[in-house]
Amino acid sequence: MTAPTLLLLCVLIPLLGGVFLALQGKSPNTRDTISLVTGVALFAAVLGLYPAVLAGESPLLILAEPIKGLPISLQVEPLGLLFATVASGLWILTTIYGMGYMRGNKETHQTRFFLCFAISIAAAMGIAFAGNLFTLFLFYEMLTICTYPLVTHKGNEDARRGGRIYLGILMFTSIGFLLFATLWTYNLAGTLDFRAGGILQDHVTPTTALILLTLFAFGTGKAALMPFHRWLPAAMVAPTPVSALLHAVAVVKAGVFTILKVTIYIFGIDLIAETGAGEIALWVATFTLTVASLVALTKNNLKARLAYSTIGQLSYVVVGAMLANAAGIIGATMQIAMHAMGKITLFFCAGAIYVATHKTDISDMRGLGYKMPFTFAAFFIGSISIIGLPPMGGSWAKWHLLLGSIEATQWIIVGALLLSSLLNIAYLIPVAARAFYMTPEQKAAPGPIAEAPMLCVVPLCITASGTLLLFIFGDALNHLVTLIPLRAELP
Amino acid sequence: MLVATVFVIIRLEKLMSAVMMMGFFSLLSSCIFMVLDAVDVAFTEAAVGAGVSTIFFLAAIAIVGRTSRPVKPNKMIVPLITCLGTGAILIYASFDMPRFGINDAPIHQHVAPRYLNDSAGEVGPPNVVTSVLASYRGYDTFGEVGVVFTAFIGVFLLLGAGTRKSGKERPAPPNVGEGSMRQKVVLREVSDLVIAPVLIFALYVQWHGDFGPGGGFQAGVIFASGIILYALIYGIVPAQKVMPPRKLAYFPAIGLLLYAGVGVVSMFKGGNFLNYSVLAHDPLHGQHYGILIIELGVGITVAAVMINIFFSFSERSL
Amino acid sequence: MSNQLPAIVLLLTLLAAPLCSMMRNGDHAWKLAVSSAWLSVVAAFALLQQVWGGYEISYHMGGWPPPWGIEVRIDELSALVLVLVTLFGSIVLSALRESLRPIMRSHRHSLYYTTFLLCMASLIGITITGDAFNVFVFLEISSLSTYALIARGRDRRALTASFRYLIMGTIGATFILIAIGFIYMVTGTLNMADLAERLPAHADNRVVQASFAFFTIGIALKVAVFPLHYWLPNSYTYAPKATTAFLAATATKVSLYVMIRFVFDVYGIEFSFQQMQLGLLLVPLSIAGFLIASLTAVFQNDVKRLLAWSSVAQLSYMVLGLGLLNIDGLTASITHMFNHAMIKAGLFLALAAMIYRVESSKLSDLAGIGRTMPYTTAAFVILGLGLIGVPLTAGFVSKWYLISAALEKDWLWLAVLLIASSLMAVVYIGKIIDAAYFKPVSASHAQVKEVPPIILIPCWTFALLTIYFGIDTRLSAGLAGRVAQTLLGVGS
Amino acid sequence: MFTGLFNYWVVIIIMMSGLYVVMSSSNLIKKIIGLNIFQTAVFILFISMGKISGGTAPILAEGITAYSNPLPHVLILTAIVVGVATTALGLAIAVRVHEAYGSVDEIEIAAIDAADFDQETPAKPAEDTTS
Repeated sequence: MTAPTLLLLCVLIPLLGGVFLALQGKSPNTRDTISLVTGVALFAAVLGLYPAVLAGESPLLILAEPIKGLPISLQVEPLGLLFATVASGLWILTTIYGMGYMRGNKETHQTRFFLCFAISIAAAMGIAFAGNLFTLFLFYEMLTICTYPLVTHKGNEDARRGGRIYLGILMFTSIGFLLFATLWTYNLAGTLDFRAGGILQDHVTPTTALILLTLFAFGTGKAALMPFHRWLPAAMVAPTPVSALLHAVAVVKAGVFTILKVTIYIFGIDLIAETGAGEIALWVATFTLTVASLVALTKNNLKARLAYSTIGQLSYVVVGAMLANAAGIIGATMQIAMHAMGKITLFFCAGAIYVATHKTDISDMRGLGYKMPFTFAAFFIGSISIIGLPPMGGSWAKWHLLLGSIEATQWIIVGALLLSSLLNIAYLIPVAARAFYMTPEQKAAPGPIAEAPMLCVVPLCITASGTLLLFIFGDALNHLVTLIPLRAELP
Repeated sequence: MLVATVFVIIRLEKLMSAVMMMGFFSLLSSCIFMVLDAVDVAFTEAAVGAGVSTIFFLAAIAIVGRTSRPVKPNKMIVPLITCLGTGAILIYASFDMPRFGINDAPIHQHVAPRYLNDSAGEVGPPNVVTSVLASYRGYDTFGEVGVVFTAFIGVFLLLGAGTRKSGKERPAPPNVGEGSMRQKVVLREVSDLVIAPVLIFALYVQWHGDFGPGGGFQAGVIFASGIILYALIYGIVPAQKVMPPRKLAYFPAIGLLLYAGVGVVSMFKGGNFLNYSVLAHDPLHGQHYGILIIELGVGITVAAVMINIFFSFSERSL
Repeated sequence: MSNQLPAIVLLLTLLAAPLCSMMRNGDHAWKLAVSSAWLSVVAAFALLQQVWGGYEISYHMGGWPPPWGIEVRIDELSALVLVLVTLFGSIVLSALRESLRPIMRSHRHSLYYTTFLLCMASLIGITITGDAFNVFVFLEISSLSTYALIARGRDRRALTASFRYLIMGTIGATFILIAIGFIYMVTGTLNMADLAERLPAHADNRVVQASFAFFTIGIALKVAVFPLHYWLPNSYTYAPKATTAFLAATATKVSLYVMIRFVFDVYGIEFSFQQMQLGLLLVPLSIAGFLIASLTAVFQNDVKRLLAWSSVAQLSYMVLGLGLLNIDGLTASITHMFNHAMIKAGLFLALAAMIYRVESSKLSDLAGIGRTMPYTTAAFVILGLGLIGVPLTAGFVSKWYLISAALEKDWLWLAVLLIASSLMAVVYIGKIIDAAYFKPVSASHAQVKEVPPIILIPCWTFALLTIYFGIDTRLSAGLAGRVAQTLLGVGS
Repeated sequence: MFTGLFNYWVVIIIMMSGLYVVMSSSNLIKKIIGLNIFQTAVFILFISMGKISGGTAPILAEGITAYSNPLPHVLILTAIVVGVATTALGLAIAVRVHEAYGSVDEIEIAAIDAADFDQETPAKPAEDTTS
């Protein structure tokens, strides 16, 4: 199969899967099988693109051209491929986990749930392989809209309120800022294609560049920069697999991915470095990562704590992008993958705990570690990866980010990164640690092991070991990341 | 004199008198048209403005009551400013207008000469207005019949006619038509004498349109006036016996279709829509037939529409 | 026969109208009306195909060559408007029968279809004519039929709305008549192409200037350019439901088309924009228009009225596009003319379907309708997204061009305002969606059922078209772009 | 020098008076009367331009060389018809308004509508009294 066909398949497979799902809604087993098969097929298709990319090619596929000079096109490049790999790979696990979770909780409307899920993945693939900013924007909006029913899945008053905030902020930022910035870019550069070295060179003054990049940063509401981060905690009303989707697989990753794409292929890191266009976004991100970590400390609800943790971790990516040097970009790109793997583990654990015990508050989890040893062990591993300690994958990302900020001689940021890591330890480690300390009465009567269903536990074990593997094979990842063409002269 | 009439209308609170004055105003303007050599227009204005439309007004006033309230001074300001502004633009423009009556104004140079010089040879009728109306700009006239037809459908849709069930249940308010005139025997006698000639005159106007002022349009209005006069004097019911509303309702459509039919036939004969030249063996005859038929169509539609509308109004006031 | 198409496209509906009026049976009349309307769609597409690529057709009515006779002239722009009127009109007409039932007794239906057909025919007539006075004649047919259509609304306020429209419309039409008389006075011709040739020589003539002023005011009344939009909200709100869909789709759009024709072709850009500075008038007014109208729409509690106000805002976008006077702006204007016609017709039709069951268009009464009438509401949502301008819908394409046009002028503030207005659209559409899906169904409407397919299919047709024209824009934006270049005299 | 324009000015005055009646009067019927006057004035304007001094009506006959321009006549014939059509429809609507509201005065109607709105009663449908 040629690369362009594979590209098309990447978007089509989840959509087709979704259609079959919808048709087979009556029988849960068939439906789940289809989900799984779709997931695997998609993953295979994504992997099929590797040879081309490793050979330095970037196949292009034009789907339609609604506006002259602005085709809807798909194109592969290393960064997108990485994102697609992460998303499609984790989708398989999320599907398995979702089956366990949804069945375990006897949720309603499961068909609608999996259908929207499939469409979300299709949108994520579209974002990953978007050939220009316009296409990216299209899929970005599509993702917003099709995740909305997922967020409000429960259908109660809380869910609706959360959903309203979710949709409100994402729509507002994307139309108000992102679309505007996109249009402006098009107006300045005459194109929106993603090109190595950027397209804005020679078209902008430093001030314009500064405003524009700031608009992009805030416009990508999915990247949850403060003060547009409120949707993430609000969306915590969703079922846990959805949270995994939001935090790890697709949504927030799509946000930071967009920012990375914009910095690398629209502005070009040289332009940002020369004009200092990233200043505002850089400081906002730094602020966000510190404050979000602090807020996370105060949260007792596990999912809320994880949500604020995500906000903080996303800002690492933004910081990396705005540093505008090779190390920063590498760090940021790795952070996407590493954080995805780490955070999904944590969410799987949170969900598993909920399924098994219906507990959501950290303070209630004392002693649970003995009942659910696998879950909490995985949680511990995930935490370490998020914090960025060896021997977990997360450390590579943090390492490169530190290098990047040192290279950019941004000492304050170096300090903020270190401080934030300390804070990460402070809010993540106690969760796992506390679970292994029993209250006196629990000690008196140790219960039997009572894990969540297998379908829940197995995926989280896989992802936990994944973080470990990412550390070991960090070099391969590094190789892929260095293939990202940062400057025009590179192929 | 026109101006004076208009100012009177502005001040009048009695709608009835306002309408009468308006009829008078129309009559005056038709005299002006006559002076300005626009005999056809004068004819039409007299029949429409002073005749039919006054009758419509009277019929409507019979239903809605006769007085209007005076305009409050504070409500005058905005319209006044608007009017003065618009008037100022017009006056401003008037300085560059060709002087009244001069014969080298642009409009006499470009399109019109052909009508005056060639129409006799191309179309036929000595009345150039008829040639232009029915042939050169026959499409406009087709549209115009469309307007009349639309008005008819609109009034019909809103007021309805042809069935008088609801009318009978209501007590009859004093109305302009029957009550006031039925007693006046003299008037009735005179009208008896008038109506037949009016109808005949209408037919004359219909066929004479080629040569003198007149044509389907004027004929239709005059014919309708005759019937309406009859209705005013003898009441609606006998009038409707002469002209059964149910059947009458078909006629506007028939007239329009007749007109369009000519056009369609000419299309089938290989010409463009409304190209009468292809209708007969030589163009001039074709034009002649075409104009005759479409004028008939116009006449039928206009007469039927006017009568229909009048019936609709008067049934409401029964 | 294909060389007779310009006459045929008009005659199909214009002849069906009197035939319809002669039918006593409403159902038969409907069948006749629908079939003739769809045939005219075919004719319109055939014409579009003939002019595709920038050709022009000139058809001489009565066989008289212009400027003596009346010319029918079709180029790409008029063909597009023709497709707009016939296609959208026919779709609405197809849904009309069901939605008429509650309003009037059945034997009156044939009259209603007649009026509808007349309105459609006259709009076609306006679109294709190449004669200035002929525009006035057909404009009057369309106005009269529109007044009648509106006045048939259920609410008695429909009558006052219609009357108000009649007065304003007639003043507007008379102004246009004065304008036509003035240019005739100066040039001695009524043919539009001929006028276009002769007018530049008289650019300094005050009569031409006054004529332009009268024309602008007159047509602005018809287009409902702010602040002359006064008649529109009430008319749209109280007109019979499906009628609103038709009027919103076509009437104002055709008026806008006339405006484009005259301003760009007859008077010429140089005269209109450089000498008369039309841009200075249109731009601020339309900006004020879309801001105020969008804001007003946000605070409406009646969906029909909300959509009517939104129409005012959207019309302002189109006028703004004209006023900006660059290719993107004009492209946006024409594209949006087409797209908005489609979207608004669909929205009003979907709303009509809801009213058909719920018998109210108040937000509070539509609560939970997403559950009781899922298919209608889904179509409504798609169209609503189109109205906002969400990507992959038609609305996005036109907004894209409009904002590009603003940026091309380096008017950043305008782009910001446009986006702000779009956000207001998010709010007002969001309000409806919120009520439809997230408010509990009130007890009195719990038994509401989905509408019959004959209404549902037209709604979905519009919804799918909205998506289709969001992706394949050769017909809308592609054509509009070419037309814009021609009108502005840039390139070929 | 203005003698040639006097005619136009008179027409303009009449026109504006008509327009004034339309805009200022609150009575629907009177509005239509105003509209009629306004339109008639426009007609006179059109016909005035077609006039040639010394010309005659455009009916071809032997021995006459100067005719007035027939085109404005044709246009105005059409316009008169349009005018009467509008009048008829306007009156029909006014009649329906009267039936629905019991008044044809704009101010009174506005008051009635406002009262409806205040009481939050659903506005009454305009009864279709014709069968």
